[in-house]
Amino acid sequence: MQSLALIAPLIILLPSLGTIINFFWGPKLNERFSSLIGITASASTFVVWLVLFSYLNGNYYQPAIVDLPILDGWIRIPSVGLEIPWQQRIDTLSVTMMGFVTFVGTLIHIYASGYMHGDPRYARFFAYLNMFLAFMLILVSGNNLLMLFVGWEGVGLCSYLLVGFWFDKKHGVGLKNSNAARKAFVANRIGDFGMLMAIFLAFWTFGTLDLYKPTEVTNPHMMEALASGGGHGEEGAAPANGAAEEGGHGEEAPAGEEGAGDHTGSAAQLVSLASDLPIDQEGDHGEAAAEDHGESASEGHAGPVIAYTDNTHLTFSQLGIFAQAERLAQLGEGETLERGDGTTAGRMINFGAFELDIDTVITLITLFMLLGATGKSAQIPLFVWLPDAMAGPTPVSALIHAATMVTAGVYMMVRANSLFHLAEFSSLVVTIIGVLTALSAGYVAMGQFDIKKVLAYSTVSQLGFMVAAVGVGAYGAAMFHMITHAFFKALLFLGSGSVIHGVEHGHHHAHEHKHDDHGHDEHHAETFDPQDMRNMGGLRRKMPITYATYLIGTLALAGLYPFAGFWSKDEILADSWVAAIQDGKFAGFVALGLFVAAALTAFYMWRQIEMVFHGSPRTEAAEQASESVWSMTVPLVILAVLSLLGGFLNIPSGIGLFSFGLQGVFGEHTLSTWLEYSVVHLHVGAFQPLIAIVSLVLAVAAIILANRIYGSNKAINSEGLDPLEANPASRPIFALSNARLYWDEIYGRLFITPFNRTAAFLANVVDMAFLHDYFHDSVITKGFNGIGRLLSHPIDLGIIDGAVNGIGRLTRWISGGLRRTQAGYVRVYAVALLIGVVAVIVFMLLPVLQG
Amino acid sequence: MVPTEAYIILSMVLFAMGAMGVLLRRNAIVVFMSVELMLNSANIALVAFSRHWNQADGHLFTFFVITVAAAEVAVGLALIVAIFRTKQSINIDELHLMEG
Amino acid sequence: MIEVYLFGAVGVLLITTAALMLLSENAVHSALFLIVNFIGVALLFLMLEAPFLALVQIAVYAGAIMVLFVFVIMLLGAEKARGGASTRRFPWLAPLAMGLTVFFIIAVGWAMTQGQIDTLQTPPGKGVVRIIHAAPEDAVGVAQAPAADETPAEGTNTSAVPTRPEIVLPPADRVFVLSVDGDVVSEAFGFGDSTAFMELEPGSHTISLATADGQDVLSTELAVEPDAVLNVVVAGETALDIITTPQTTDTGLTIINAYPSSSSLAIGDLQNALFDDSRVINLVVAELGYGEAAEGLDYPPGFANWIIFEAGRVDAVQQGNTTPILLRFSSVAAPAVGADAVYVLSPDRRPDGSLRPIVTSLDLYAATPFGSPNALGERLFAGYLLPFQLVAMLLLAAMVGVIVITYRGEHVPKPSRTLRRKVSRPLTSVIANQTGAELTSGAPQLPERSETPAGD
Amino acid sequence: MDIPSFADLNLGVTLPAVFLALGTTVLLLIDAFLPKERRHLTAWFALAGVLVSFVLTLFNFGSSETALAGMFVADSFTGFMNLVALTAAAITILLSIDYLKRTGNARGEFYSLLLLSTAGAMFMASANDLIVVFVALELLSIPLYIMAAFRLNNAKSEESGMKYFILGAFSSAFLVYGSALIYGATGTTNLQEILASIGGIVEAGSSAIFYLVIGAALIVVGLGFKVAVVPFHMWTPDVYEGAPTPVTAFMSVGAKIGGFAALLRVLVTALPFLVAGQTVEPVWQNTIMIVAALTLIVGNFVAISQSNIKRMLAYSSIAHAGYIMMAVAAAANPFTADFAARSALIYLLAYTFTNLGAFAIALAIEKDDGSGTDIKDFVGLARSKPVLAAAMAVFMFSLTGIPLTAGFTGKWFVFQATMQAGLVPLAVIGVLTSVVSAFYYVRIIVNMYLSDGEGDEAAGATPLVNWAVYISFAGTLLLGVFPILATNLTETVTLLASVAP
Repeated sequence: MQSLALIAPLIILLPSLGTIINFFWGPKLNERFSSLIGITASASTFVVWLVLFSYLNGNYYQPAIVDLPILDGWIRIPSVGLEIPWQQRIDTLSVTMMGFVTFVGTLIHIYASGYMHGDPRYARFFAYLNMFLAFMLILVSGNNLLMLFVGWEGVGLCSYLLVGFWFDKKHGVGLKNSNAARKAFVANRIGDFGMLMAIFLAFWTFGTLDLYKPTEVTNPHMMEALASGGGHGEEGAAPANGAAEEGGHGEEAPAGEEGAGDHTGSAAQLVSLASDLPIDQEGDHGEAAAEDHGESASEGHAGPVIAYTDNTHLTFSQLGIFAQAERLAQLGEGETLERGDGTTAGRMINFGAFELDIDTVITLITLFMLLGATGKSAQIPLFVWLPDAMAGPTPVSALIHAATMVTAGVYMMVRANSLFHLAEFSSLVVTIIGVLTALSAGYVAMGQFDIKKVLAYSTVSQLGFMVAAVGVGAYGAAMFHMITHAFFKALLFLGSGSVIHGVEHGHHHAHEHKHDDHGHDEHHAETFDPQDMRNMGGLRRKMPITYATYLIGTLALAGLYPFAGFWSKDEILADSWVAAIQDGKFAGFVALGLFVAAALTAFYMWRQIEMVFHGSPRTEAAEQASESVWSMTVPLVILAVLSLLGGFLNIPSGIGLFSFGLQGVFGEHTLSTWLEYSVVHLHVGAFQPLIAIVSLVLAVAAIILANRIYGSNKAINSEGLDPLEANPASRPIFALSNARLYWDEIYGRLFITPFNRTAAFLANVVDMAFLHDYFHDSVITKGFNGIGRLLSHPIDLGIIDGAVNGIGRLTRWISGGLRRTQAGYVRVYAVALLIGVVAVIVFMLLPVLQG
Repeated sequence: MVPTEAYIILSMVLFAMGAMGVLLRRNAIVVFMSVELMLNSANIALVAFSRHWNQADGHLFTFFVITVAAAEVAVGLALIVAIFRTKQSINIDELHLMEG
Repeated sequence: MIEVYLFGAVGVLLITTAALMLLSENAVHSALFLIVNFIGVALLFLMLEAPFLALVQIAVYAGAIMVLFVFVIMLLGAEKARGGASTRRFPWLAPLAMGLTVFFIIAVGWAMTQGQIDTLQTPPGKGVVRIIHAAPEDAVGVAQAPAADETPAEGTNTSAVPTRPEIVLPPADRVFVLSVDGDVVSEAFGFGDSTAFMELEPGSHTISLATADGQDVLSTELAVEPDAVLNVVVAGETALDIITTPQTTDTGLTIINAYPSSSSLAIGDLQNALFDDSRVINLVVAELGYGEAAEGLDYPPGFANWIIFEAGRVDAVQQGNTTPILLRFSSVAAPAVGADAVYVLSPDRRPDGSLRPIVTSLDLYAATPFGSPNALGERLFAGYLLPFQLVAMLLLAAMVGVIVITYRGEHVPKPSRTLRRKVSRPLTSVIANQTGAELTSGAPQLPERSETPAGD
Repeated sequence: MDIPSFADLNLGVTLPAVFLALGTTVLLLIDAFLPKERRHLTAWFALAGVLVSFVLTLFNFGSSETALAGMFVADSFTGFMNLVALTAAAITILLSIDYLKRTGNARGEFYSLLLLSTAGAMFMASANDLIVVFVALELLSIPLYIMAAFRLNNAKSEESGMKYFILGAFSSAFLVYGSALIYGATGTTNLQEILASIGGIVEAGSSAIFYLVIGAALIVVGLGFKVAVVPFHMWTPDVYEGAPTPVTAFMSVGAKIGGFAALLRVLVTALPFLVAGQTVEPVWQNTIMIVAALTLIVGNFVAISQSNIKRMLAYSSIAHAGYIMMAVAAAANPFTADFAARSALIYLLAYTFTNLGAFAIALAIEKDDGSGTDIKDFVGLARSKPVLAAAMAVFMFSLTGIPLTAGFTGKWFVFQATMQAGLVPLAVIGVLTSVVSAFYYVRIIVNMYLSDGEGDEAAGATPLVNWAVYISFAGTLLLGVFPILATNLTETVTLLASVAP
């Protein structure tokens, strides 16, 4: 059974293979073959996932760590103790992530095979999608921060390539696309800086990057439960008896019990489960452990026997970063720990010039991680790239920018829950950022007309929910929401893609152009935007399947009972409530702001339904729109089913009638219990009827309100204005939302102007002291003029494309100033050299003189 | 007996004068001469130190410096000749086709 | 004191000429001032005991390099820097450069005067030792029988040798393996050989001689003082013995007396009077006791005609008494002045069993005089082989480079300030292209020029 | 003094470098005596020489011996540097053959000069004596001066040679003077002996420390010029722009190999205990840190505003010198010295592959008359030459430091070493500036992939150039995916002598 986990490397290898085939031979293959390869690669990862899933179920959810056989260590310098192996971690958390990545990924591959039909770079698209899958799976399955980072960068790269996929569109659209791609890349690089710093700090502090070492017990609490209870969870709710979420779970349970019976008393077996280096070698270590602990491993015990239920037998350096951090944080003043190699570790971490307390270090690490997460998961202040990234093809938006990649930041924080648990301050910051993001993005979504922009801001907002959940310690709720969100947001994006496709089709039709080149040819599109909701309306009858599924997605996102969103959003709110009321955490109170965000969600989603599907068609294109092909609608239907049922994965306890008795089928807290094996500080909360009712009422009220405003064919008035915009009372509110809170402009004022001033100052100093005569004219005169112009039109110059490009411009500006020192004259260079000589001599002499 | 420091300070003054020549003169040939002056002053220091330590290493270093200087001069003068043929000038301030 | 004045004068000369070189508008003047400067540097080298470098300085720098400079200046007609106001581009550069260099001088000069150079002492100097084999085969070989008797006496005689194995060695084995502190210095150390000066840490060292098959012949402790320079002579009347003599100078003729006799020896020079009985004797060494060395002798080169006799009996010898004379020694090539030579007087056994001194002249690698071509040459080809070869490669590169850079291709372009593009098409087709007229028809076609330039 | 016997010289371990240097003379003769129509074979002989030397290096790898009277060290450091230098030379030869032909500069002397320069870099890496450092530096530089001016009748090329030469001679005068001062303070030019006597000087509190410190400063200047760190970097862009592109490619790598090898040898082997007063680390650490920080900032920022690819890569090479300088700063700490040296080596290898690859592509789109080196010329390359464009994109990602490319491996180790040495602010600057570097590297990719326009037909992309690209590409990816290949090679590298003060 354990050898099942050995196929884990395949989950990365298969999509890589797909990438290579499609990348190098793709242009020679036809569409059908390219898509077949892409879909096969993707679907096979899902099959691998099924195997891994059944492996976990058959092994009491004990994590496996899988070495890549051909890679003997990845980065290894024994002399300095640098050892970063290429290891995949198969535990409940990573398998959960892999599950929806591969599943949603496969559906989107299928969808894309229809959507991208006719694109000249069809094969390239599938190559990129497969590459994305490979990197995403590296990200979630890596057992060390560096692998996580490799995946992290890799998915960023794929995102960059895919956002700019249509760089060659005409009429400036291509340029916009490539600018969006660049913005995404650069914003992510800023986040990556945070990640890198976090990694370096972690390595410095702990001397390793492994999340958990192979011999280590992840969650002592669950191990004890396993050892004593013999069941699959401490609740004894026997989730093993429940029906499988994705299949396989049910038939697993008997196998598990059988296995337990077989191996009664065999400690070696279970130790090797928790510690298998390559799993199939249960050789010496396991047997030795069996001898040592054979007696304590109670004879004749009915349940499975665990030799070690905690990590006390391990020395400090045999632990991964999380367990090390916990041990260090428990130390008192002046206490030290044996590292196991003769040295000791204390609370104070030495950074060369200064020392920091371990608490400070953990806070720093988590804050840097947060910076990384704000980049990848599009949180304030780095979220600006995500809405622009909608320039990419719709499957990309669905897969990368809604379901998977953007959740990487949340995943990383959940993975690091031990650290966030220790860092109260960081958690508070996380909550604040999450709530602010959820609120502001929800508000902005209200005023958008682009169908995908609405969804994009909605994604940002929902990610804010998840981040806030991490902040209040509701890791399980965050993961739960991530899964359900992946289902319904992918559904909504694919649905919007279907709508765009349909409208565009209709547009072609209306203009009596040839139907066969309906791909993405833009030659008559300069005045018509198929993504603008003002151009739609009344699509309900034209595209019935799309409508039905879209409606389900909307209700799920709005959090209506019994759709998936209700359960997951409710759990976040309930956990915040508990954190606020029971634990008295300030973060919990902050998180209550999410109620407002939830109401906003329902509002803008219903507005979208009204604008797109209800009422009567407002353009000819909408009139002529038609339903999409089956390869696009089938994934919609599958996702719609999941959006409907996904919430039952984690039915809370104490729910009573609400569940229709479904907990008999799905079990209670199935997901949380399952995740608890790898998320140490997971919090399993009970149902809060009050919260559920309040949020439900808010959502329904918001929908009713939206219906009042936009319903009955009032979605867009005759002047093409939003009703809110037309009404003078609400116009400022709408305008603010429509202008995206002036976020990009604020960035401009906050960063660009001061930076420009600094740059000007630098330029002047350099100029006066160094090359006065030569570039007096070019810098002083032109420079001041330029600054003057910049200051008088702050928004005009650097900021059109938002903060990121603005910073880019600023750097270019500094760079231009510095570059002028390069006058082209040898003697000037020689003087610079001599200045350098004198400076170096003085610098080197200083310590001698001081001494 | 003149102390070694005296030689070193003399050599350093000459070295600085050579450096000044590189910075101030526009005639490429004179710039080269200034570089030669700098190398020579280093030679003085080397020989002085060599006497101080009463061993020949410094002398040998000097020997190599002289040889290297000869090689450099040959290449440098060839460059000057080549540039003169192209530009009709050996003013190093006129070498600024490239900048920025 | 004179040296200080001289230094002052040369220093002023150097700085003045350097300044004048910098200030001359005319490049030829600059070059001439630089030549004077280089000659001044050569003078400094002479003062610093580097005569060879002084010559090299004049020959290579003043002679070759500067001639090259002047030649190029005259060739290009570039004695004055061209260009008027347009090139006076950086008025700020002169004061800045001046300031920087002055700062440089002050900072570095100050720092250096902080460091008294006299404090730059070497860690306690190593002793320098050379070992000389001056025991003729005969002297040792016959001694087998008496050696047995003298064994007890020897302990008192030479305290440096506590015990000495009595070994009868066939003549062929008188070539020993010499080792110091267990490290083999010479595999074949025979009569008349000597080692180079070896640096040894101050303290006690073991010098041992062994036969080729590893039998120990002699093993003795040697105390080395810091900075001492020692000659260690292996000699002996009956068995091998060690005589150490200090040495202070390292040039000239050194004579070491390793002849065991009760009286001191004297050496006289008969000059050319080979068969002359007048016996006008110039004393080379008046008195030299056993184990002593006379060093730094300034003996005129050429023919040496020496007698060695008991010290204090010059008069007797001059009067024709031959009894005190122990040895007459003639040599065609006496050591040259300044060169290094060591003569060792060691015991030799006559066929009748009595002893007489013989003179062993040693072909020595002594520490060559500081700064001499010898000294440099030796080091250059031994320790400095790598940089020497690298410099050779460097000169090769420079030579190739000069050829490459000054090569102009097959055509000489018209001198111009702007880049010109080569016209690769015949003019007619260019015109045809620009005017649209069909010029080429009927006109004789120019042959296409080959595009490949020469040299590949 | 004894004339050493042949065996004493221990020539066996010097073979890789000596073979190359001697092979050059043979190559000159071959070139002179080959019939004119066979002259193109010279390049292949040169390549063969490089390969033989490469094999010899591999045979000698891992030895740890001195040769030639203690002036030459053959250890893993030397071996690794040799491999890097020879790789650079081989790729440069591949780039040069067609380039020189199509620009009308095909002369056999070029390859001799190239090999001499490579040999210079190799000798610098194995130098164990200040004299050898100086002479080998000149052997590295003088051929470079000449090659920079190699284009016939081209004012830009001549100008670049001239600028390089004047400043190079100027800076090597500083190097000589610095060596003289160190000789004055210690009485020796041998690195180990300098180390041995420094202990005494520092312990005695002797004021000879002033000589040492100023000498060390001047040596840093001289070598810093070679590797182009701020403020000794000003020559770089002009010279890179004017020189023929293969020469620029070699210059950007070869000079750095030699310079950093010597810098590490001198600072870490000879002067690791050059401390004064209350300082614990050697007095050069702070200076190197500041230089590294300035280099990172200036190099990365100024690169943004460049429009010529060669100038852009010039500033990028300045920036990368800054990253390696970080490792040098980290080597000041005796505990991390060896790791830092290894990280510098790995960085150099990564940089060599990546940068040569980038230059190869710049060369491929350059026109015969030297134009076509603008960044705008990359527009649409993805359509006209998809393979080249993909390779260029990987090179740019590698220069930025994206994982799974060599550049990331190098950066990772360097940052790691810097952090371990406790230079946290420097590491932060390093990471931040590498974020900035994304701006200008990504611009190339944007131009190639995401901009409208006709692609360049890349006339220079001959099969040989393509091979150079493939080799660099393979190196970049291999080193990125399997860093262990490089770490294994550097496993035994150690610069720090076991002598402590």
